[in-house]
Amino acid sequence: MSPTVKLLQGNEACVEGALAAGVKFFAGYPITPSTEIAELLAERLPLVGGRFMQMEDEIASMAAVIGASLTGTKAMTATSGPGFSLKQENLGFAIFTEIPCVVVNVMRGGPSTGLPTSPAQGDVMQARWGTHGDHPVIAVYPASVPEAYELTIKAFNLSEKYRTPVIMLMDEVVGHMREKVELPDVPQIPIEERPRPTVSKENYLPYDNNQGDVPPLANFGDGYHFHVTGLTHDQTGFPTSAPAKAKVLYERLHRKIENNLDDILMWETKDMEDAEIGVLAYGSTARSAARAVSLAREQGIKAGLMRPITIWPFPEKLITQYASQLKSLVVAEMNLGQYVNEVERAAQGQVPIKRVLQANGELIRPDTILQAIMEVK
Amino acid sequence: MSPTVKLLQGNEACVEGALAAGVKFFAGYPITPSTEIAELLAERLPLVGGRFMQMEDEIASMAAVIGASLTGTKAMTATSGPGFSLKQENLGFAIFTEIPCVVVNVMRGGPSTGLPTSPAQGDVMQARWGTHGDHPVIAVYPASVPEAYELTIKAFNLSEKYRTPVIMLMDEVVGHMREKVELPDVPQIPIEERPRPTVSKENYLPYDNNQGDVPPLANFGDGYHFHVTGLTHDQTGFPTSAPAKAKVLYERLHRKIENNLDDILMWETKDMEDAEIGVLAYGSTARSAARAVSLAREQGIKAGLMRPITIWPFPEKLITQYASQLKSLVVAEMNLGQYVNEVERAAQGQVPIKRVLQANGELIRPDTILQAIMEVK
Amino acid sequence: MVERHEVRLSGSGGQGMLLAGIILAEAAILADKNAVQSQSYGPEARGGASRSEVVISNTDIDYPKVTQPEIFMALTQEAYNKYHHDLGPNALLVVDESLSLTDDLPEKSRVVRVPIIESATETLKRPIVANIVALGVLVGASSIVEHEFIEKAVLNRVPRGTEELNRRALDLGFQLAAGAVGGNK
Amino acid sequence: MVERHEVRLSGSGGQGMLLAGIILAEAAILADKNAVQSQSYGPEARGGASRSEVVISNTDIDYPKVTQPEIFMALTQEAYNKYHHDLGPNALLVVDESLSLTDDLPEKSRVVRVPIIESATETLKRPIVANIVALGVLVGASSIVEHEFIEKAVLNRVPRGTEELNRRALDLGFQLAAGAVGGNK
Amino acid sequence: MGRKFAVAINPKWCKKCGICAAFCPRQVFTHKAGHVPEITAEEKCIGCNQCEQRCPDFAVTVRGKNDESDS
Amino acid sequence: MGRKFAVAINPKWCKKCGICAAFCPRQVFTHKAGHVPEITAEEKCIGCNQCEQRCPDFAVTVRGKNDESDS
Amino acid sequence: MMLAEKYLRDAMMPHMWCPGCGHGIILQAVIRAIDKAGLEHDKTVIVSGIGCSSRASGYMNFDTLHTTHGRALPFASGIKMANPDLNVIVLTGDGDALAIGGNHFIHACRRNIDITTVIFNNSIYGMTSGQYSPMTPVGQFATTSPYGNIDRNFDVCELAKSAGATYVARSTAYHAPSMPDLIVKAINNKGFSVVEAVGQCPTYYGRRNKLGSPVDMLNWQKEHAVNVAAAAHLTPEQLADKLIIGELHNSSAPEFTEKYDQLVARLQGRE
Amino acid sequence: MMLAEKYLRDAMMPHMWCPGCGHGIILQAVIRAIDKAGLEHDKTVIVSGIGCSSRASGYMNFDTLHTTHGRALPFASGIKMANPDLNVIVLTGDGDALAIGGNHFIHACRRNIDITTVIFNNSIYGMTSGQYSPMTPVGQFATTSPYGNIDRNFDVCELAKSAGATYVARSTAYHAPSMPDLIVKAINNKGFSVVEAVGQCPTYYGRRNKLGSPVDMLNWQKEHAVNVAAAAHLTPEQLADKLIIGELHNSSAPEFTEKYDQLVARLQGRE
Ligand SMILES: Cc1ncc(C[n+]2csc(CCOP(=O)(O)OP(=O)(O)O)c2C)c(N)n1
Ligand SMILES: Cc1ncc(C[n+]2csc(CCOP(=O)(O)OP(=O)(O)O)c2C)c(N)n1
Ligand code: SF4
Ligand code: SF4
Ligand code: SF4
Ligand code: SF4
Ligand code: SF4
Ligand code: SF4
Ligand SMILES: [Mg+2]
Ligand SMILES: [Mg+2]
Repeated sequence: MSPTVKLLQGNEACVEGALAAGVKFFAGYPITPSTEIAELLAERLPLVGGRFMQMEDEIASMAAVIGASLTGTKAMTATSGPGFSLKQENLGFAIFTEIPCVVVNVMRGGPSTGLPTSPAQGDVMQARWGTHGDHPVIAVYPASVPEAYELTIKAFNLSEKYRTPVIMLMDEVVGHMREKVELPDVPQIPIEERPRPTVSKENYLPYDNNQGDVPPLANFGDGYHFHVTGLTHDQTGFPTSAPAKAKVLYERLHRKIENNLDDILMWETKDMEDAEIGVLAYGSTARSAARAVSLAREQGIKAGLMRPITIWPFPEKLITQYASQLKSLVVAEMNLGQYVNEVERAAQGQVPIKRVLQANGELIRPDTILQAIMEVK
Repeated sequence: MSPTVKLLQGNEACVEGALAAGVKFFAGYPITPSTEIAELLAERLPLVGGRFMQMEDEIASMAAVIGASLTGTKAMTATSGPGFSLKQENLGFAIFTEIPCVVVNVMRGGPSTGLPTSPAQGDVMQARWGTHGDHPVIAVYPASVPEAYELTIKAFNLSEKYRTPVIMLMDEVVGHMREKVELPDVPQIPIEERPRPTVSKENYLPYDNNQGDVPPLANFGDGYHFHVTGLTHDQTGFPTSAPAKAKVLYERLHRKIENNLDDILMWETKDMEDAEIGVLAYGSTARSAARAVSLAREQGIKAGLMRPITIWPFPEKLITQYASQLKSLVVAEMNLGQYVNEVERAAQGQVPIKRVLQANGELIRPDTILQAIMEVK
Repeated sequence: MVERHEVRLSGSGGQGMLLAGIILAEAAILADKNAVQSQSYGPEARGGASRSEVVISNTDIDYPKVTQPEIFMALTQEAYNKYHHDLGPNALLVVDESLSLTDDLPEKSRVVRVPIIESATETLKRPIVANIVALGVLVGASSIVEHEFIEKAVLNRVPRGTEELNRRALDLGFQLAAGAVGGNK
Repeated sequence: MVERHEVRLSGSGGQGMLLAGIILAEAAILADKNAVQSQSYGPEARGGASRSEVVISNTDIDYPKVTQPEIFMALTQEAYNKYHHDLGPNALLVVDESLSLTDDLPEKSRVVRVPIIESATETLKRPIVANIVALGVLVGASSIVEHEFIEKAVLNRVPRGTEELNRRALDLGFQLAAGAVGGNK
Repeated sequence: MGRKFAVAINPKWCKKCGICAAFCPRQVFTHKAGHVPEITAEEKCIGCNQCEQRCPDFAVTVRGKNDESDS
Repeated sequence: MGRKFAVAINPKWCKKCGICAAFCPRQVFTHKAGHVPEITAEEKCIGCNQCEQRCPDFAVTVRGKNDESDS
Repeated sequence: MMLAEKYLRDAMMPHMWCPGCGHGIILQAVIRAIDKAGLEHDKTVIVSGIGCSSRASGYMNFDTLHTTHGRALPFASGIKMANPDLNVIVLTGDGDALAIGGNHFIHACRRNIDITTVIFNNSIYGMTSGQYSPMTPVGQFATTSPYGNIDRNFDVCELAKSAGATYVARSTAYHAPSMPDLIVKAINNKGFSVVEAVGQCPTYYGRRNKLGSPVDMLNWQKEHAVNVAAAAHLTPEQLADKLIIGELHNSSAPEFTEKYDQLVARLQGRE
Repeated sequence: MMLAEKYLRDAMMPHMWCPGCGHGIILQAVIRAIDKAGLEHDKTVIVSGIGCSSRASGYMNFDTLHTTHGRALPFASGIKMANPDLNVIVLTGDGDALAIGGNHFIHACRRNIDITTVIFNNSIYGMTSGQYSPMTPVGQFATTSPYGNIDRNFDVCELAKSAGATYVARSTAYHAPSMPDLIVKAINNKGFSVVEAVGQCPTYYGRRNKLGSPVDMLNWQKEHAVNVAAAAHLTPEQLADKLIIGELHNSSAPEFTEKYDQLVARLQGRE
């Protein structure tokens, strides 16, 4: 085996991606099926001069990651459903204060303790709406082990570039399965760094509106003496409750994502050129869907696959682009109906939507999706 | 003033409603703008032989409420955004284990600490999707102080009847404003109790599928010796990871809500009979909308108000019923776009949707909504 | 016809404006009207100026906030400065005589500027009831509710044993209002 | 043409089935194929029977799970009982000779029933390498990957100093496979 | 009193850890790794109950032989 | 040495709590409830700094009169 | 075990714990203690969190509640507060009680609410396959301390005492024969009681740290345990690697639900 | 205050605290201590949670982080761990540190991570208008203890010590003149240090409990404080309603980030 080709678990590939992106800090609390990420980073980080911290819980882990990032360190955490629920408050803090970091959620069956070792896609809406208050979110979702590697790098990049936490959702299938990954010695994806101040220390404003929608972020310890608060703040970083100033902040936070959709959104399609039946799926389910599409094509049915990779912000364009062309759109997910609602919204009644929903701890099988295709063909 | 007419805050009315519904246990952790609920119950509960517990945090509060409910006691907690985020994991536990209780979230500006004393409607999607995993949810939302009283009673009723936590969202406007409330000596809404077992103790199954979609719930301490777990369980209450059994549970949980929409859903309309322009709003925003509708009518515009009272499950019917009749549907909410997405989905492209969104810590003014009506008229 | 009245009461943190607003709203309810009272919370409410607002109407009240007060009361200069900007036309201003007014008041506003605090301190020897004196002035000058209802509302709310003092404070307010030359501006 | 092979390896918790699956997948990769390995987690994986599954293909693998294994290996009766139900047609079964088979096997399945555990224990005096012996049998009987790749994969994974032992274990497996009368059922 | 004891192992629950055998002061059990211990010297049992109390699997029972109430 | 001290209150920050006055060992301040204390006996000040250190509002400053470095 | 029929759920047995796991031994001690203490079966509620140890509740034929990770105590507090007639016993792990659950632990101690907590301390997160816990000694290996643990551990008994627990004891799985008596005293204490039951996780902790078989691990407990009375005569150096077992703290203070009852009585009498 | 110019953010002053609030006094002591200890200005980070006290960070002209309620310590731990060259000081309230934040507190103690924590203890949740806190003594009134508090309070110094903090001290706002020295020692301690600074909330705690003016409350502190040296000669009865002030615990143990540094050095050297 060439030194750069390895058989890795999705969780392991995520670690390799994080290291390639330059992660130097991990804080976490063990939880199945994400634990391998913590375990492997406990081993690897000190070797590269990074630091691993096992915290007392997930709340503390998220907090420590934000603190670490404020020193200019690339930082991440990993968890699963119950821990993801606990991280929500501090995740909102990071979004609101615009601190880059990566949060991995390897999904298992929920709610509550649920099915700890089984795959699910039940936290997809939570990734968007889990924390209180208005906020935008970036979330990416790999469907394979090599993609887990790449997307982890991209997650760090997006996080740095847009000064925002980026969520990487995986499902247990992707997190735990082993697959061939090519690990280049030098990552082929250019590594991004957060914008850093160019003004003098006296003139530095951590939320400066005049520096574009993503204001530069100084490091704690570099002499800028700036303030970071989870209260609504103005461009100085200090709290304000003036409606006009609040509005400026909220709108910029949304704008920095919404105005950059072309850069942020990733998706993949297969056989969509002439498709009459679209199958939309993400993560491991998309692999079943891909199989189902192939099987359908074998039977002469013009099916095609639409796979969002960036799942939030929602890729409206992916839907609107094909909605009118399709006779029917099958949405398959390992839950009882989450992402499909967004698809339905975006489709605006232009195409009937068929739901293939399953929440029983098993990856949806290709034949289940094929059957749905047959029903709507 | 007749003894039963009082000027009360929304938070106070909520307490009166809870007491009328028979609440005997409250556990909470102070947070603005919900604190009055805790404070008043600290005073009132011991007077009626109930118990008040101030916990170390919101996680513990939610836990204690579930524990108390398992003894057969009507129990509730109250919080605001940051605390609501923290309660999510245990809220999911209560949903999954089907333990009745009422969770009040008096919304303030978020995310994070945000605008602690200003109104917002930013947790509306979180109420639906805040906890990980698949789960249904019931959430109600009053627009006035008298309604806060009534809906608290109804929230307890729904909770008992369907063995599920019920969320009552309020916004700071409703929570803090004082308004006239009539408090009958005996509540006029019949008080419901959870279904209790009728079978022998030996034959009792806490999640018995053969007892309808809402299986009876015994009290801890009554000799039934049953098990409650947040792991996926079968009808015995013991954990299972068998896909077939998991499916049974997940589907019943959804079914018990979805099959009873007629009983669960509440909404109010005003001037909708001949309306060409619908204005959909909930909570205090609906009061601004009502004013805007009146002002529009004064100008001869056929506007009408659609106000969801049960906001989750989503009242699709309210939308579909009017979608075709309307020229335009204005959705107003104190956030940057949450509920409007669901409205858009339900409308299926049948009616153009105009968004009146505002997240700056101020109640949307009637003229802002009126202006939107004028734009689409 | 819908009659909707918007009232704003303001003063310093400790002056009991919140209670005054509540009493006014309760008086309206006693008079079989509807009323919504709201107030400022948060950092704004800690120390410094504070305000309490009441909407009174003979029908249901939809929008519950005060946007253009037609009655504005201010007991301190700070409160006046902070909260007088959005008065409605024909506004009635009830202010302590210690205040100096600005010249940005709406056309045709009516000002009742009387020694509220001094009366409470000197005449009643109890500065703490300045808010009730002020209520008396406000109701006396505006007739927004009848005398009997505001009196009943005051007596319902005040601590037992202080009824007489508060009745006197209210009456004093009515007298001040009656005596005031409520000149149009 | 797409050639997709589904393999399931099962045994008791401590028998190293997970490692065997990984080695098999790595051998496939060395042979320039694609491979996906997955395994059972959770209570199922603690004690009792455990399984490791590998999909091997000469093109991209979409659906990553094994649904109808065409090669099934079982080292314990419990594992056999638990995991033999969904075998594909023409399945190859590689089982330890201590097992008794049931009669619900698919038509035309081929059974290689050899003394895997005994050979490891008696011949090699190291029961711990039973999984490598078993791999040898499996690859020998199925030719799913070439000998050189499985050998290289084994040597890449095993602890330093145990290469020789493991090479012998693998060879022993090949011998057992060669000697077995892999009769159709 | 010359009381005698009946020592029993529930093979369905026993996980073969050997703890009962290791700490029995009278070598009542014979344990071969990977097997349910055998009760090979019941007559030596003094009823100290250590085997039962240390069995992680609730698999050991020690009863007085004339103890009818529990049988 | 006969050192003298300059005591000053920043009226923009002072919240009129009277703490500085209450604990001054030399009655340097005169405090009327609701007012910024007045410095009425600066000459008695011994520079103990208690007023400054107990002022919750960072409003009191005590300096040695010949202390140029800080002025 | 004869009490098994009465107190275990036959259908759930054999339990999921690995061969030689200390949790089963400790659970047996708990059951013996419940029986000895004569707790009314129907009025006894068992609450646990999440972890191998916390699976104990599912095996016990009582009203049982298997909560979320770390939260057993506040669930239990709600039960006890809503119905003070119930005997509430919390079974928890070192991770469950002291990592994620540490705050609830010290607050339950502080309130002195009448709950008995048995901590199944195996010095590791067993359920998630062997990460170090806040009870893993420095230097030990775990999947997240591959180079030896540098994170110091709590002395949970000291912590409980200083936080306000009124009964605190420690025992080990090896000392199973005497453990029930300590638990009985914990149950009888009107207030918050803690019993730290040191056990073994042969699968993860034992294997990683080369501690041998379950029998070896029990022998380690035997050799390192010193009774509290004996410990009084030893120097700190002599006690350095020792586990002090026995009753470590026993005091009395008003119990939380009783105080609340008194409040209710006072208020209702006053009316 | 002359150090104000150097260390306070002029634009944020006057601060939001009520007249006579102890928080300002304690903040001044913190600033004096930072100056006395000679901490490098640019290398010092202030972290706080949420509460009146936690607003302190916003007034201080350093890199400052105002986090979520109760979580200052894990945020601070991330900062310290990611960049051990920084001096990290946490300013927190009795509620922030010990109610919602209690778990992070004991774990930071346990790890002995080099952070100095000053707890502004006013025995109440001030920010939310006066509910009792885990530091409110029994019998006291608060909005959520309208009949007198029955929930016992922590002795946070005892708790910190038993959880592993290596430096623990207590002072009061009245003792502002000597408080900076204790904080300097806390800062200089290489490990986790706790200073409990007892202050006053005249607005809620004082008013509800009829404790008089801020001056009266400071006098209460003066009268109830006993120096640790003097306390050694008093009986428990004599100490019953007393606050023991001064340095209560000072020990040494390996510091967390140093140990991690050593680990990194060892591993990188080995390669
Ligand atoms: C919120 C949350 N975080 C993490 C987990 C994963 N988890 C389950 S059990 C456990 C640790 C259990 O350790 P302990 O309490 O010591 O029990 P043991 O398994 O060792 O008996 C963890 C981290 C979880 N279930 N929920
Ligand atoms: C998660 C969460 N819960 C509750 C609150 C509300 N809250 C803000 S500050 C505070 C208590 C502060 O008390 P303390 O730390 O003692 O500070 P003080 O105001 O007394 O100085 C509470 C409960 C919050 N902001 N976030
Ligand atoms: S102690 Fe119990 S489980 Fe272990 S060998 Fe003996 S009987 Fe079997
Ligand atoms: S009771 Fe005692 S002597 Fe008898 S078998 Fe058990 S351990 Fe041995
Ligand atoms: S102590 Fe400070 S704030 Fe108080 S009166 Fe004196 S100068 Fe003013
Ligand atoms: S320095 Fe001392 S003596 Fe001088 S004014 Fe201040 S407190 Fe009084
Ligand atoms: S993993 Fe460890 S703690 Fe869990 S059951 Fe196995 S031996 Fe016991
Ligand atoms: S409320 Fe209390 S703690 Fe908060 S600033 Fe005012 S006096 Fe200080
Ligand atoms: Mg453990
Ligand atoms: Mg406080």
